[in-house]
Amino acid sequence: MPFMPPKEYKTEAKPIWCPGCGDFAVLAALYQAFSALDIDPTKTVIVSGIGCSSRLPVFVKSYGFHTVHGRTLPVATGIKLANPELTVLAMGGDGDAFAIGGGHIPHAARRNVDITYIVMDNFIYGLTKGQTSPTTGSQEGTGHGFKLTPTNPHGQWEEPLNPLAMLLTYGASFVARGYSAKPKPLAEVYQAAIRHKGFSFVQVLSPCVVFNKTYDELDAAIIPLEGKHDTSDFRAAMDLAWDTQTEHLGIFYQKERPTLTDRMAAIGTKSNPEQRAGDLSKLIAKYR
Amino acid sequence: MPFMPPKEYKTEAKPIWCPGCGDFAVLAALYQAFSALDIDPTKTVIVSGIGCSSRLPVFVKSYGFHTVHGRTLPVATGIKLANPELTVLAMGGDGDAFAIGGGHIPHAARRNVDITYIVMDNFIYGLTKGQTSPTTGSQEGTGHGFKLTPTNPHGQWEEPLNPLAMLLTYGASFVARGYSAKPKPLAEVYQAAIRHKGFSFVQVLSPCVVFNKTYDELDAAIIPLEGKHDTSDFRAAMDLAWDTQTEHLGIFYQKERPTLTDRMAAIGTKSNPEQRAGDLSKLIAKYR
Amino acid sequence: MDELHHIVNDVIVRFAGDGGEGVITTGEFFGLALARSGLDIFKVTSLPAEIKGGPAMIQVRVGEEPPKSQGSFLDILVCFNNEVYHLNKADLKPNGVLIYDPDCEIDETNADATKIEIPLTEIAKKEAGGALSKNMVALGAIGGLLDIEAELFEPLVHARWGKKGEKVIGNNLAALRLGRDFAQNLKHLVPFRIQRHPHKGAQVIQLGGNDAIALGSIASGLSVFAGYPITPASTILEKLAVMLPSFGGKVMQVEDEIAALGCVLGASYAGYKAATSTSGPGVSLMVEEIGLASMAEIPCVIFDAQRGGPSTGLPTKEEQSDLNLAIYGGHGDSPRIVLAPANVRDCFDLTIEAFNLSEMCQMPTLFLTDFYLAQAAATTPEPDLSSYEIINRLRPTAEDLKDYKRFKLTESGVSPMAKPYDDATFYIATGLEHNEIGNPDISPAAHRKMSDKRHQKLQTAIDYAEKKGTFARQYGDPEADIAVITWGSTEGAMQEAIDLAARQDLSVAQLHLLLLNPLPDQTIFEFIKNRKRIIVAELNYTGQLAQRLRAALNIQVESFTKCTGQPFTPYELLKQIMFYHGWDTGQSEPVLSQIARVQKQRQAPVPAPGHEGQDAAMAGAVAVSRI
Amino acid sequence: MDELHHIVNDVIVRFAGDGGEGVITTGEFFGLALARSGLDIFKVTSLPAEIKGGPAMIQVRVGEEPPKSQGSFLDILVCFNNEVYHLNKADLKPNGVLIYDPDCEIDETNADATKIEIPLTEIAKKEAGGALSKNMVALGAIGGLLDIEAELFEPLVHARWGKKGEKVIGNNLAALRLGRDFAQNLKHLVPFRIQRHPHKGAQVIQLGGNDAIALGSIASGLSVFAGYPITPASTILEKLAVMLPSFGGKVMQVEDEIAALGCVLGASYAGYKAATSTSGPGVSLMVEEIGLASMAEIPCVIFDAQRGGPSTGLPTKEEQSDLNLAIYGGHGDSPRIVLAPANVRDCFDLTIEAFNLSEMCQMPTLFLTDFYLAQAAATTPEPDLSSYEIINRLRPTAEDLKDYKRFKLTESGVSPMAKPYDDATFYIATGLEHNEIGNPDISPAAHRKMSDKRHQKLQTAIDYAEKKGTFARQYGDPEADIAVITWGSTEGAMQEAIDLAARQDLSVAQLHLLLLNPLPDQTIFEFIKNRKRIIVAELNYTGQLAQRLRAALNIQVESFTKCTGQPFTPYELLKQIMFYHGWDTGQSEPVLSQIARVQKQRQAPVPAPGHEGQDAAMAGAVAVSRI
Ligand SMILES: Cc1ncc(C[n+]2csc(CCOP(=O)(O)OP(=O)(O)O)c2C)c(N)n1
Ligand SMILES: Cc1ncc(C[n+]2csc(CCOP(=O)(O)OP(=O)(O)O)c2C)c(N)n1
Ligand code: SF4
Ligand code: SF4
Ligand SMILES: [Mg+2]
Ligand SMILES: [Mg+2]
Repeated sequence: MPFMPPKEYKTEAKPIWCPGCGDFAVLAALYQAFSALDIDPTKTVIVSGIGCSSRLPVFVKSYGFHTVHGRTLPVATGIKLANPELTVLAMGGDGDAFAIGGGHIPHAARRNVDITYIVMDNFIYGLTKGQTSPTTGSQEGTGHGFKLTPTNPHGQWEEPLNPLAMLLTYGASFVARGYSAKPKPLAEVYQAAIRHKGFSFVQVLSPCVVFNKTYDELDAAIIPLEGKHDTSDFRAAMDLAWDTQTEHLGIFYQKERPTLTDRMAAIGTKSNPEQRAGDLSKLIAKYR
Repeated sequence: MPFMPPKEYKTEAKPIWCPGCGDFAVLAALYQAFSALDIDPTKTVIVSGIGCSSRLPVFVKSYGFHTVHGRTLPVATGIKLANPELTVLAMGGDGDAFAIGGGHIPHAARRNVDITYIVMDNFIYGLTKGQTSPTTGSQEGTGHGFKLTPTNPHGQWEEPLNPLAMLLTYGASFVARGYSAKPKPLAEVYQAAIRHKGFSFVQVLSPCVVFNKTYDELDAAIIPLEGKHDTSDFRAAMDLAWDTQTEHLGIFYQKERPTLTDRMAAIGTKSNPEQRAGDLSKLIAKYR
Repeated sequence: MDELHHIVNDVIVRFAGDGGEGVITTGEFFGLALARSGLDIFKVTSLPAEIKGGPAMIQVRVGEEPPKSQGSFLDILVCFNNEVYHLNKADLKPNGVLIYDPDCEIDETNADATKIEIPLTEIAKKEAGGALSKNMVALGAIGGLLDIEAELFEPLVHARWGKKGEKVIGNNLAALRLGRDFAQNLKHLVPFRIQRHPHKGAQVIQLGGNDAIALGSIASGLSVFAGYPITPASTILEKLAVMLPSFGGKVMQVEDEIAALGCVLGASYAGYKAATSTSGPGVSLMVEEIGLASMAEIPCVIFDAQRGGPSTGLPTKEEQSDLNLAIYGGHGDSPRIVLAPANVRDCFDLTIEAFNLSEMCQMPTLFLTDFYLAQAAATTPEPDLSSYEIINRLRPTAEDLKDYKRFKLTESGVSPMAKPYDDATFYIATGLEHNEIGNPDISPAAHRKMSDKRHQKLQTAIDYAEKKGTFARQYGDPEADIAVITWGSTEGAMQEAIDLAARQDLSVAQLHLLLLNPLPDQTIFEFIKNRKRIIVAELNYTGQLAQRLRAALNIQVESFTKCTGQPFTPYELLKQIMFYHGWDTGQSEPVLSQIARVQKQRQAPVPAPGHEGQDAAMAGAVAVSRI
Repeated sequence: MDELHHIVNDVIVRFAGDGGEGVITTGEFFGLALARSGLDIFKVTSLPAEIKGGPAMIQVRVGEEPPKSQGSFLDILVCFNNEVYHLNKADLKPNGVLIYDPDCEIDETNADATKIEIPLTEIAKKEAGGALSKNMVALGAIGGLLDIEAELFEPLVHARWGKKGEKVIGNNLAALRLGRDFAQNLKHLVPFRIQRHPHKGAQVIQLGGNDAIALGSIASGLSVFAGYPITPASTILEKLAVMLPSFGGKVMQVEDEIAALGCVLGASYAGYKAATSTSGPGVSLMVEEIGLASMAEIPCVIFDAQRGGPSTGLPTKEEQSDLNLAIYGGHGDSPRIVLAPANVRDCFDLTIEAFNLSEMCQMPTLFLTDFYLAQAAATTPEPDLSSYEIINRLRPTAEDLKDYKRFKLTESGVSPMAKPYDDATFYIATGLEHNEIGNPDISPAAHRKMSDKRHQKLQTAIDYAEKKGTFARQYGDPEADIAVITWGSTEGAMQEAIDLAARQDLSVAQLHLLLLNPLPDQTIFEFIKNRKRIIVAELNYTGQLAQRLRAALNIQVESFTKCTGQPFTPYELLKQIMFYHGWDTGQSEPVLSQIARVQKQRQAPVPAPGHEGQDAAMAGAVAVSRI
């Protein structure tokens, strides 16, 4: 494929998002990153779940799989497993990721499957109209955009989860945060994440302007990490993740270790040599 | 109910476990703790999933619910939600907890639902005959009892999860570790866990002598925390959890914060006063 | 009231506009005003794909008798802008009334219509504080055109915007008045007025399907409700989240549908009535736990607000296609109760029966409502709460507790269920096959006896239903050769079609089933006796109820289905009835898929735009995608 | 060979002992030796609840023709200890041969049997290095008693324990010899010898059902296999984990069944053949994703090794009760292929067809094997790999790629599926209703046309199956008035019953279906023509196939079921055939649950101990609980 400028990654489908939705910027930054990395749409797959954010693949020129709610990571893992040559991205919302899909994240991370997982965190369920998400702020002030939602009209009773601390704990080999209102650094984080060999996780703060408008709050809380932080220092990354007053932006942690593909490739040599030829008749003959 | 000595908590059902299985000690320690806490079998429910370990409720005099694989926590949460007066325990294996059930743990923890969750970790799937579990040791030496399993006959490709670090990250308000070969401190940890108001998590190292015999390895790795550690220090607890060379035994972290029950009780006051009377006719009349 | 006009008794009015134009409020106020004046109304709405903006519509049918369905064609269409005009124009009756903003470019589709142009936007902008008041201008105008008293509308403005301050109220009241004033000079153009009469005896309320389910659950004694949001079920969870706590109940949004049913089973095991709500994708995820509830004999109610499937499907479209899943979803033979309401009132009454049957039979109950009912609202007499029977599960007696056997074999299949804390005993519930005590037992005899026990409870349910007599309803000519069987929200459209057919001397008998599993077999056998043709009409592709009737009763029935994401209209069912009576109604050849062919199934054709094509046009108006 | 004895051609031998006594090895060696000597064998095993110890048994049926089932009663029973004697004694033919350790307290159940006491433990302990060799003493003894050449057994000892060193081999060889020596003096007591003949032409292999599935998958070109352990499916995953990597494939145990099917769908979307294996509970969890596969038209194969249900149920027991779930599991109408093998050979051949149909129709395929097949092993001719047709999915041509439409409407319903990386295009797959391109489209026309497309592919599958002619098998008297329809592992027992009935001049026709959805309707209609009675015999409670036949074909059939966790025995099916022919076979009154009654269903009674009660006793022997 010849080089494609960012806007050429746009499809004809018009985003259904509300004017002002953070996801527009998330998408635009992705076009930027794709163009910068010279991504070939015919060799790339974007997998998503269900949610406003999960509509994203429909708007990008590339193979796409808009799966069911919460199953983004297993499907993306299967694609990469089948063909490690493909560039595989997984995308979705905070509900898709941390509520219904939360059981799959630890395993994708510890497997170090070489995909890029971008979670568009708006601290709310957008598509279903404003219900509580696992990152909705609590009464006690933890997290962002505390509000009484249609499903918690009298109060919140759960502490929000800390996505970055979780991903670090699970063993993700690349952990970063971006913000839709800062599209340039966001596109850069994407590039690093896609380039990273292994499981990369990017939390993008991407406000829902209809059900949980958090721009002001976030604008006040962000601090870019830029250079101040050693991305190989796990403990420091953890401390930054636990600094819940501040939304540090940038790469928290990055470490190369064998990917699932690497390890799978390695076992070829361990299998029984007489089977290695792949001769099924010989294998069957063993059952005589 | 009058005071019951430990052995009176035994039911007629004979455990199906193999001779030497760690779960016998887990059970015995539970009888001890129940007796010490004067637990009333008619006011207690033990919930479990599926696995060798999950058979445990069948052997304890108390209400019990042997659910399906991985659903221990939602069911236990529902029981406590319905009747906060009940003492509720949830029990299961490492597969039940961290593989199929892994998606429920963050939410039970951040909700701080007042139940005690005991995971009998043998680093393997016992009941289905020795397959890899999320805590099975890796080739690289992380975790315990690295082995080639029937489902990973050529090699492991996943780093084991760190249960204690995970639970701390999720916001569990009580996090501890015990060992089946040390039944006395185990029974004490149980007592503290059951007494704790909020979500308490106990990882019990409980070797499977048939498929992953790790007694020697564990005996060499354990160090009791006893007094040396401030259980209110979250960061210190994290450091201990990340010390993967050592299996520290005892209470890592404990902090009181409002439980789900507390928060639910609090909203009573927030609901619309004219509804509070619970008069359905009045409510219906609003639809005129 | 003007004596020059026909007085009509059944009027269908649709308001079409953009989400942002407040068009839904116009329709809501219109319906509410007429309902409070003593008429019955039936209201359907359709929201846009976009969160903000995008074409929306609300349709209000008004009559002296409760309307049976949304109807077929419109008497009055009110269009706020040109885009929605083109999306909706084909649904207006040829001689209907078209009310529109000058923005609309009216074409010959509505050549014969009475056309009334009203500068909605202009009036609002110029004299009522801005374009936002457009919807009240429209309301005032239609009030004026139909001679509906202004006093019916004004209190609604106060009630809605009372907290927003004087200015907002003032603007909206002005808009109402200005619209009315403008319409005064044009009202002679509208050839009819709506029949009005003093308030009926019983107090009437106006309920949405999901409101009714929430209220019915409270009436049943619901204690714990756990759910996960999904269209079109979310509002059941949301309404209960607001209301249940004041009745001492607990409502929790949990991490997914598996957790939701898990919580419900836990709460029910603990002795409290518990329920969840979801739509098809959620039910699919609950299947394993439904089997557990069936095996461990734990009561629970699962509200399934069906939408178009399979998979994510058509989240904001109508379909009755979860029946197979509700009945058969689960490995092994796992009996459960399946109910389906036909209308908003059923959503209240049948919800109570859902809890009753579940508690009585200690079995999961699936309650199949649908998108249509979830978004519809209708007037209904205020329920007399004292008239409902509430059934609670069987608890052990002191005698039982002496040698307590949770799964004691009994004639009805039902055994006493102990309540932790309150009943001084204990037992184990398990998904493994078990003995009477509850301990695991996988011997042949245990499996056979316990399977019998679990299935025997279905007979207990049938006995209750047949005795009560409210789980099946008949309509039309009891002696007719041609008989139709319906379920769910199709009932009303079929009843209307039968009434229309009767005017042409075409007779049809209808059996409408509310209990779908187990089937009230005696009623069905009685009904189908001596018929020439028995047709099951339903909104799915494969004819799921037709298949179920054949399967369970070993009888032969025909299937007629529609699978376009739209409800049946009385008109298309009438055409089908005419066809069964041998008339050539120009029906297009049904598409014959394998299953369809083998079933000799007949499908409604994809509606084409034009006056028979209400669906196609509605589809445009309602091309939404909330999931 | 001794000329004084009958030469028999069909012998059933059961070895019963404790798990720790190595009894399974005895049976395995016995079967392997006779198979290698040119006989056909059929083997079933039953393992204990406990991981270590507990009663186990292995049953080997040997004949010149491949045995069709495990049979009804035992010719020879070998008991290692008293406990297992009592669990198994009732299954021996009255005049059978009982071989036992002196530990056993033989009672009058076996009064007429030939009783041969052999001090297995004593010999092993005293002269063969310890009790561990007991199983080889037994093997030597039975070899001696039946005049089977010692040379057939010895190589097995070397093969199994070669790596354990001289001592172990020596002990085991000694045990073999000592058992044989002891038996020499008693062999006149055994009144028969097994017919033996030189090796057949074709090379024969001995396969387990799960081995066959693994090998068939490799033959089909499987690339990615993801699974989660569960009894009795785990060994499919485990065997592939060992074997597939050397064929360039990837196998992964994942976190749960939802992840497993998710991975499979991803891999298949990427253009590679992919599959998973599980049992009922896992299928229940996969239901939502099965719907996604159906909607997004993604090929995949799901092996379901059925076990007793519902819920955790009877994890180590036989049942055919996931048919409903396989066909109907999913919200909305989501077409899929359902296949079921009848025997070990089918597990290979039909696995290839499972991939073929899935790839051809771009649809999920569910393959319903069962506990019985999963643990059974049998001899079968070595497959000629070149004789199998392997079908791959349709890919876009260069022409197609010019204006690529993933979901192009075609006559067969099948459209070309692009492969990422290899095909220079892109498209979106979605669970939402969509247009031909793949973009979301929930208009009535889109839903109708795409529903037609998806269901049309079922007809494509039927056409293939009817043309191939291997998806249904007939047996018995084609002209018989009485016809039975079977599926799954019930085929062989029914065939044997038909043979037995024929000896009494009772004729029966059998149709065995391997393709259960869509149904090969022409074959079925042809088969049922002019029958007086059509009975569907199956191992579940509600008669799932009977119901499906009625539902899909609008025909009437009777149902005969057994739901005890045990397979049918030829003998009990024979009794049922006699009953259909008007004989009074002393059948106990079938239990009439509601569904059973409405279906006029007949259930096999719970077997009582005694000579008709093989099941009850096996149940004892196999009261296991691996889940
Ligand atoms: C199994 C299932 N459950 C529920 C839903 C309904 N649903 C669609 S999107 C969504 C959550 C959306 O929130 P999030 O993932 O944060 O995405 P956002 O819309 O905020 O971008 C839910 C609950 C569904 N489609 N499928
Ligand atoms: C849905 C489902 N999937 C799989 C299984 C099979 N299964 C039973 S127990 C188990 C894992 C057991 O491991 P663990 O939870 O660690 O318990 P242990 O036996 O080691 O104590 C599995 C996979 C099941 N019963 N249900
Ligand atoms: S609802 Fe919120 S998240 Fe969804 S498109 Fe609108 S602004 Fe974005
Ligand atoms: S298999 Fe392992 S975990 Fe299971 S009972 Fe035996 S020793 Fe314990
Ligand atoms: Mg969100
Ligand atoms: Mg384990």
